Amino acid sequence: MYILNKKEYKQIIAKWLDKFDVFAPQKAGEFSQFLPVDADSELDFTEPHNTRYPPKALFLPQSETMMRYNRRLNRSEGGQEEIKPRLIWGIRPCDAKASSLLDTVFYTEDDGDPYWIAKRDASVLVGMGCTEPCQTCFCTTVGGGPFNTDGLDALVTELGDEYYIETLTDKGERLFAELPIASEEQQEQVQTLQSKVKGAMEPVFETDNLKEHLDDIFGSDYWDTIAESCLGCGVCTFLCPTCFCFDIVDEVQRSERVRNWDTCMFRIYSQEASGHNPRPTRKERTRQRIMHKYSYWLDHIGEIGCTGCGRCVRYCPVGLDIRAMLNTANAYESEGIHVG
Amino acid sequence: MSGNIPNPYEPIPMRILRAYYESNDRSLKTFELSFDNHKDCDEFFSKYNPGQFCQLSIFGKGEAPFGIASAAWEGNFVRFTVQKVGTFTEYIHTLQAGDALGMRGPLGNGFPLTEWKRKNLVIIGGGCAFSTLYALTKHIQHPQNRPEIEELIVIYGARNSGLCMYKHDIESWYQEEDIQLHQAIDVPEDGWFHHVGYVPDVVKEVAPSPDNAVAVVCGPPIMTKYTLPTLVELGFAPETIFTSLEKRMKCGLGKCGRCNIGSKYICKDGPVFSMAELQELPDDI
Amino acid sequence: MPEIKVELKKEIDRLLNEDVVDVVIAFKKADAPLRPQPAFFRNVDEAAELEYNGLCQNNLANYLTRYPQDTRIGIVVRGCESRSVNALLVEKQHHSENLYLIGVPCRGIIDIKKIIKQTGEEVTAFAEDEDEVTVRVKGREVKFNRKDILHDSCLRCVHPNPINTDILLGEPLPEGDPTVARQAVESFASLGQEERYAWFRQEAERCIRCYACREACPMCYCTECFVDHATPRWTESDISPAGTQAWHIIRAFHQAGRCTSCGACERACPMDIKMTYLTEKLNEDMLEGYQFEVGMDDTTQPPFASFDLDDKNRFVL
Amino acid sequence: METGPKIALFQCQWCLYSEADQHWVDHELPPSIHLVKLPCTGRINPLHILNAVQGGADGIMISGCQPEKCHFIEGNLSALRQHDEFLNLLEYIGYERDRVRFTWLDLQDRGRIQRDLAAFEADLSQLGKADILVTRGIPSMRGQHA
Repeated sequence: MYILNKKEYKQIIAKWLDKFDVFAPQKAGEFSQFLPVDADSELDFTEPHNTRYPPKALFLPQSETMMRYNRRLNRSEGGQEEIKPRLIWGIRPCDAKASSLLDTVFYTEDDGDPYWIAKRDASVLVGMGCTEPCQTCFCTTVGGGPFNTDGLDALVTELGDEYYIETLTDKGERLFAELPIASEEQQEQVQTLQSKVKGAMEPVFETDNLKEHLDDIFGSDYWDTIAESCLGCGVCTFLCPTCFCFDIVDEVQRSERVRNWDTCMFRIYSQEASGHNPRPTRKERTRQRIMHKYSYWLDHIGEIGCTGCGRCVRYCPVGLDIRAMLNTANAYESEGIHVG
Repeated sequence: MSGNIPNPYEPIPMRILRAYYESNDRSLKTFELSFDNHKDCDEFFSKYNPGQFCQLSIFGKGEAPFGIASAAWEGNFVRFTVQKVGTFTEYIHTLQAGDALGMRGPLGNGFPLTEWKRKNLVIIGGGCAFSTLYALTKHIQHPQNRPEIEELIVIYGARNSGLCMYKHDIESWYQEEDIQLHQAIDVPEDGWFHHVGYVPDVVKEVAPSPDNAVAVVCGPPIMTKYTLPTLVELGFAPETIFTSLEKRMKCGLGKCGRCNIGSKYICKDGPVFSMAELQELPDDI
Repeated sequence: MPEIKVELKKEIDRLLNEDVVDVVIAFKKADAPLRPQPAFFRNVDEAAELEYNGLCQNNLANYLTRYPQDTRIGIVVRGCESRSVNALLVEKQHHSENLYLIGVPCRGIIDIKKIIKQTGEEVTAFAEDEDEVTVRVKGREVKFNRKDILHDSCLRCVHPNPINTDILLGEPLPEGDPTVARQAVESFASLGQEERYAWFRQEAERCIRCYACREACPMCYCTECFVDHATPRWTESDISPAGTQAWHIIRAFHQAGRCTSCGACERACPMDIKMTYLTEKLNEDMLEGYQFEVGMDDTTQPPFASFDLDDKNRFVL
Repeated sequence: METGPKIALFQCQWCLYSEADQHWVDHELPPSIHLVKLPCTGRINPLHILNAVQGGADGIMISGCQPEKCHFIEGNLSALRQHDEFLNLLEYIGYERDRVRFTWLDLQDRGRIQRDLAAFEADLSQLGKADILVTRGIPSMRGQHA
């Protein structure tokens, strides 16, 4: 456990710059997002909540060139980019947890995703605990917390004028080993602070039988009602830190095979060449999004595929709130139609 | 370490060895692809199991999944039969022997052959989806593999005789003793001496015994939909009926999320599922 | 404003009770704070959830095209929404006899982003009267002058009163000043060529291609959008500058003679991208070149749907 | 390697009445001019123009029949308003309008396409290389760093 004076964090980041590409939240226009840091970057931790654009893009960029190709020969020319070691400073616990959830998809043994793995292996994640969670945050409800350490190499907790740093892995330890060690008093202060913040976050929906319940109401009218005002845009899924669907497209103008984020909320996502669409309306698509996060993820790894970051709630253009949707689902009287 | 990981998105360089039309109306074309590199070839066949599929890849056009229609013992090539349905397949149809293309695979689970050991096997196929079943039959026909399966019944239906695939080879199966072949077309035709009618009806007519038997069904969705209940009527348990699903896919590795149904990814956990497994899945197909 | 809500409720109840319509499209209380949500009332019980205030930021005409043409729809419309409905009727997207427009003169939509910019996200309560808006943030009250937090497109609004309605609730408001809208376009056009491009590029570059602007727009009802075409693909599909710029240019251009300047696209954008400066320009040109204003009635075809032999004298070099 | 300005030529297949002109366009165009042959200028979608601009064309020439003499009676007229407005919009966001030129050809305009192209080339050389909206290339840095 180390202590860093807030005023000195710039010096320590400057020191890392020759070894790492450092990424940290900075203001880009009106809102903050993860951008590369140089010596004069002004970091932005003023907002208590997350960056608007999810840091999953650090590992799974929204658009990524997979390979260049020679069209005439119909052969790949490779072109996977070299990744310099990366230090990601100030990632919130929900987003860090999301990247460890996504590891179960991309960092697999026999058919791992080389693009994801290269970036993950090169990265050190220093998290910033949330001392002031938003009213749209619900990490504690879905098994995380404002000081959750999943996926992190070190966790920073703000303690007055100082940063209290808890190193969690060797990678993290190496970063901070030169700093002064926190006193016992400070350790206690942090523990009190953390449990106070955590305690103040009430669960916002019941998760105990949620999966079973959602499976039960799969064929019910519930989905009609919640999807009625949905626009079918990609805001919730693109900004979601755990949504990982992508599309592979050949950009013929530049002879590159590119992968782009994609979303189950778009009609063309599941449109088949034959014209058949298994999810023809917004109802099925909304259902897929919610079922995937709150049911299918549980089948796969036993954890909910949502980290409670609250972005989908904050930025939905029609004010749909997944917490309310799930509360409605829990209250929805299943008519015993279990389809499938 | 990242440089050393094999990139599953990188297509294997392949070349067309032979290409020929399979049906009279030229809507089906078969391609036999050979490997540019020996290493890829060895690796492919060390993993291949009938029922699996590959992503054929043409730079500038994209990728699309196709079931493998050849057995490993047939030679160092991979066979696909492509039906012309969209822009991608239309382009593939223009390719000829010697043309280069990419392939990723084998992908998916394939048929659970070890599970079927010492059982009677009923193969039921319709249309161009018969391709993977052809691979399965070819695989079993090899003298080394034949003892693994007891009785072998093949029921194959097409819309008309002109659409029957792998004609010459399949016709020769009538001569073989250890294979019971039933071919069918939808409407009567001059010179057709086999079954006439839809596949579910032919299955009813043939009435294979469910004792110590498993059935595999591959065909257009409408055929599968009616054949499965027919088999159940005949006494097959849902655990002994298998089918292969199709869905829009991109990565073929269970990562891009597109072919997700319930907790399964068709490309990785499938495409072969037992009917019992399908009943567990939500109605999202 | 509560009076108007009472009147609205009364009218909606009447429509549902007397079976004048099958469904009423309106707003209901929010799930998320500050976000009233589009709602679809099929009976009086459901209509109890009705909400109507300055925060209702979506264009309800957007939902019209989701229903079969024989559905009898009641729809709450403000100035811009009524014009969107008219524009949709021009394009034969519904039968006008199956529509019942409940008009409400509009004082402008409050831009939540402008509030949040000053207060942070933690707004817990909201109240408004004619000129003033009060919000509660972390236990303290913050007051705003309504004008300061109206959405940009509402500041430029010319027609706050709905047009072609079946019933108009509340008192009509004075029309807006058309020169204000023109000024916005003119001031952008007066910038240097490179500045204009720099601005456009900067805005387009933030785009994440979630297509919230498209989905929020009542006029974007195509089943297959041009960006979804796979063969031939005329635009890059990723977030490369070429892709996002093409999206913003062509999206705007497809709105020429169809956009009612409601600003729903901008309000829906999660990345705060400005878009109305493009459509505003097109609207100005339509007005100037063809004396056409979108949605002023439900029959006049937009300029691009027709042509005139005089055109050749106008454009041909 | 210095070459002349790159031009995308959208040509209506009916607009060149003279066989010699059509032969020249079909077979003897200089390599800096890329030909896109169309059934009618009314077929041109703003997307096609934008695609050429983004792909690095320094200039775009659209050659069509005189309005009223359109092979399809009124094909080009019906698209005229759109083309004009599209250029207004491009100009509004900073594109140089002079980089797009229409040439409406008539029966007596034998050989004019060559002259017009030459004149356009000369004007484009004055304007220099196109820069605005020419954006083909690797995705912006945004994709890299959130």
